[in-house]
Amino acid sequence: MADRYSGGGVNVETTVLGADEIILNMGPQHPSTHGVLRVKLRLDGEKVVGSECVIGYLHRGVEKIAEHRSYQQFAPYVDRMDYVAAVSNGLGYCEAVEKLMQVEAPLRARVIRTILTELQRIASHLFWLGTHALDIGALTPLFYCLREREEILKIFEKYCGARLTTHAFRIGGLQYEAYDELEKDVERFCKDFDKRVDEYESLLTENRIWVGRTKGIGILTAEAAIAMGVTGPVLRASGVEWDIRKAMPYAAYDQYEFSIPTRQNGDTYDRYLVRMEEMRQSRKICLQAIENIPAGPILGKVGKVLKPPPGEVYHSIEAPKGELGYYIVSDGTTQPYRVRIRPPSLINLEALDQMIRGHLVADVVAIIGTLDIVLGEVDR
Amino acid sequence: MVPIGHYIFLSVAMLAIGIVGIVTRRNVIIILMSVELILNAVNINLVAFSRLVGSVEGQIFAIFIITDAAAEAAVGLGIIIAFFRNRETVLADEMDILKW
Amino acid sequence: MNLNAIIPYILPVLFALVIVALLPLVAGYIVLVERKVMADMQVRLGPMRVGPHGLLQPIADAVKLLLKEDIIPESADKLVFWGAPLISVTAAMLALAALPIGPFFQIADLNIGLLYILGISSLGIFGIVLGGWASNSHYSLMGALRSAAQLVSYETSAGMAIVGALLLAGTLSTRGIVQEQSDTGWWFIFVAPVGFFIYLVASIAETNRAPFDMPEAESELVAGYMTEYSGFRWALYFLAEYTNMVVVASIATTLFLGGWMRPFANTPAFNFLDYLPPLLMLWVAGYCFRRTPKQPVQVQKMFMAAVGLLCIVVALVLIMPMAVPRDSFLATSKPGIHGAFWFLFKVAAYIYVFMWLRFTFPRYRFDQLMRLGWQFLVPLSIVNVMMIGLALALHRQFGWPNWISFPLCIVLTLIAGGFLLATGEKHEHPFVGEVGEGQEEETPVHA
Amino acid sequence: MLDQAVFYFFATMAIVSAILVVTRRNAVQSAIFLVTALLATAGIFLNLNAEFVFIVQVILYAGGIMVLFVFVIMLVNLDVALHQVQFNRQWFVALIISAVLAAQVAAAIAVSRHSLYIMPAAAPETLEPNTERVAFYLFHTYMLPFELASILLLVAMVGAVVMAKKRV
Repeated sequence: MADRYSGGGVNVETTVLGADEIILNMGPQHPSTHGVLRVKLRLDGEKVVGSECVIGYLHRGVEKIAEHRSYQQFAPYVDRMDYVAAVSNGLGYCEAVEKLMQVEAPLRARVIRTILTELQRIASHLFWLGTHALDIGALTPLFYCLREREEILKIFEKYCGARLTTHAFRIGGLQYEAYDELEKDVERFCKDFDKRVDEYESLLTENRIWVGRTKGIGILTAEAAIAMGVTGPVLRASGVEWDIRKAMPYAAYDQYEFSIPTRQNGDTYDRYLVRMEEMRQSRKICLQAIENIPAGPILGKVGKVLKPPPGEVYHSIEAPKGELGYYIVSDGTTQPYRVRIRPPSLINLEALDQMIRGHLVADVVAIIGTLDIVLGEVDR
Repeated sequence: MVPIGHYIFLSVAMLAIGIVGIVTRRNVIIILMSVELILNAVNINLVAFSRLVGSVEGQIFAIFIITDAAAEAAVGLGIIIAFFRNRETVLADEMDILKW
Repeated sequence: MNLNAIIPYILPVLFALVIVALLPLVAGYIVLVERKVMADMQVRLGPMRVGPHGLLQPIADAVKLLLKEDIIPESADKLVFWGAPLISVTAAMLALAALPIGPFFQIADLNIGLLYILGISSLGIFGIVLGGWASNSHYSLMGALRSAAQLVSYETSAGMAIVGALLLAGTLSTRGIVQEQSDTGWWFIFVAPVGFFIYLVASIAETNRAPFDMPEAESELVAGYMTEYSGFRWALYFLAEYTNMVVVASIATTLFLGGWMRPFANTPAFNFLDYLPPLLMLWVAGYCFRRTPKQPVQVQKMFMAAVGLLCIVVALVLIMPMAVPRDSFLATSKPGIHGAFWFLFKVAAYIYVFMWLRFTFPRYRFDQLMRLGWQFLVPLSIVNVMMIGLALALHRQFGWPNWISFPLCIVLTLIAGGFLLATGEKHEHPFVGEVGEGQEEETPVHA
Repeated sequence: MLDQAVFYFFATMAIVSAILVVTRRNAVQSAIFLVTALLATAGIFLNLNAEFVFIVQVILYAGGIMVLFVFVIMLVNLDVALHQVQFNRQWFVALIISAVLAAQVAAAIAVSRHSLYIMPAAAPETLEPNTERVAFYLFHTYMLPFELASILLLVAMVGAVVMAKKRV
């Protein structure tokens, strides 16, 4: 017992367990901890009475690496954080550096950035939906979701040659001009996509088992969510209408019409519905954006060697999983003095313990799934 | 049919084993299992004689005994769980005070 | 010992050998079919590499499993760990002894045939429980405990559903049950649809299949009771699981779907249905031949053609009794051959429903599973038994015609079911209250 | 001939398993051997043309009660219990009881040896059809005990639930 649970800084030997209590080690190798998350569960029968997350199995020292790379060199590294939504990561980083250098990307670049980021949001949500459904035991939606995600990845591939870790943007604008059929591809994807979302909903939303497994599970009240700094769909499902795209518009979001879906109960079912609705809204943004992509340059006035003035900046965007913030300190050299990244998954994961108390083991996987964490981002 | 004496011998042997189990074991669950052995020994006798006499009434009683064993096991195991929850032991000789 | 004393034992022993020898193969191909069905529902192709259309995949899998390193965890109870899969497999295979695959193919027609199948297959749970316990792992243990609770609970409702059908049949002999359905001309699924529904749900739960696959829920318990097993022992568990599927499907077929009977067996107008089995096999053969030139490798082409030829042979066997003169020996074998076909066909259809449900529904949570079992299925199955009894009493004692008493009682059962469903929903409170309680206690892991 | 071989096979199995039940240190292994003992007994029942009791033994005893036993053994954590002394020092008492029992049986057999070994068994047909006969006696002659047994089971069920519930 002792060596099985040692490590992670907790001495379980001194733990006083009741007669019915066991400690279950979930992860880091477990089918539904979405990577290498490790949760130590203290169970009474199957009911969770306590938990502790052990993270860091995927730590690569991204923030430290930044201190030894030039600003441009570091850009590809951020793609490796939330590898399910690499485009959003890149957008956040590029905009943060632009803010630091007080330049702005041209409008054309910003519109294309918006389109790709929203496509990435859809892709990320699709992947979340598939794996979340798989956690709850529905095997089939995963493949339907991957089918649509594939379309998006193909668009990325056509645009920049990469599918997963795209490194699509460049500080000051775009690296590549949009390819000729970008609008057509996006439009074709968006045309079908509405029906596809309805199809997923027909599989799950009204399903008795799905509702039974998700309704009332992992409730997070608005106060608790705000207190813990939870952001993104998880926060919005608790009834807080907070979306950085609206609150502090970046890229070209201020030009488009879209709404922020919110729900009141803050349970797993509501988080599911919020994300479904967000996919529809993202599609709406994409359709609006491709209607009128302004002509013009794609790269603003930035030199080959970036030397931002000394100072610090915090810039955050609404990544698919929540607020993704970059805090960059510059000392005037070509390399950042310090980069601190605020990954949404890490902060959202903090709510896990509160959400799973009193639930069963089966709900634990449902709640981990509903938080939509990516361990690359949590551990950085 | 094998002579009835052999059935009786088998039954007695099982009874004796069951009694030895009850008397010598400390684990309450195994003691309960030994009780099941004894009940089973009775069943052998009943069914063997039912065959000898040519009437199914012995089998009826065997069925009643199985019912009884089910009830006994349910209640007995319930007590063991309750006891284990409070005292964290399943040893019979530690169950020596009538309260806790 | 003279020869006459042995002869009655020869045929059953032969059947038993055939079944034991073929079963692993059959189970392997059920797995293949399952993967193909799953792939079809999930817009992909499934196994395609080993053999044409993946037809040799089961054999490749079997070889892989046999050659795998056999790992026994250090802290496991070696003896129990070693024996537990054997218990599962043995129980599942013993249950096959009383199954009537057609009027002639049966190892033993026991007086208590159906109860025998039920009883023996209920022993398979020991393999799961002991295997889970012996692995000395928390996941395995939880899987084993879940399994024990689940199987015992759902056996209750499955048993009650079977009692309903037994009331109609008036016998426990599997052959007698089919005979009764043959005599009345009504499959029991039409007389007792609610009983069939209960048995369908309970049998899914009993075979640990999704959406009731709690004991091995891969996203929660990794693999449940099988977590620590690998290689051949793991394959044995799999064999037991798929054999159990065949067993429950056979019980359902025998009890509710008319066993080996052709649809509309007593109506001469439907005699053309006798030509359906050979035509079906010919169609499969035609498909194989059409696909043959498209196979990439020469060997695969030959294999595909061989499969097509096999189907043609089966079609010939099926059509032979009808082609030869009426009183020849071959003609008398028609009920046996066609019976076997229809029986296996129905079993396959039932298993297909299992797969269909598995790939459509999310998984129940354990407490929901228990609530469904005890608060809905068990009461409903009791009502079902009572209503069938009532219908029989009305028919036999008071002389009501069949077509009044049975529909009336089915409607009454359905009303009771709706009532149970309505009250169940009212009581189904979410976990909200207990969350608050848990938060107040604040017991961290390292207290 | 076959009849006798079957009986001696199952009898040996039953006795050996029964001995293992009371001698194994590990309660789970005891339970396994109790299951084999019960199944062997079931085989003897089948050999005695008592089909219904056979199936009741298999379904209820081996499939039901023993699952309950195994379930409880797994619930009460055995890691600790396994290292404790499994036998108390009452071998002497056990020996005396067994000896007395043996003496009694020996006496009984000595007195009635004749009838025990020569007495002819009734024709097996008198027990056929077994299930129907059992049902007749159960629901006709022994109706009242049957209902009483059902009440006993109900009471036991309630008792077990109350006892095993978490906070009484």
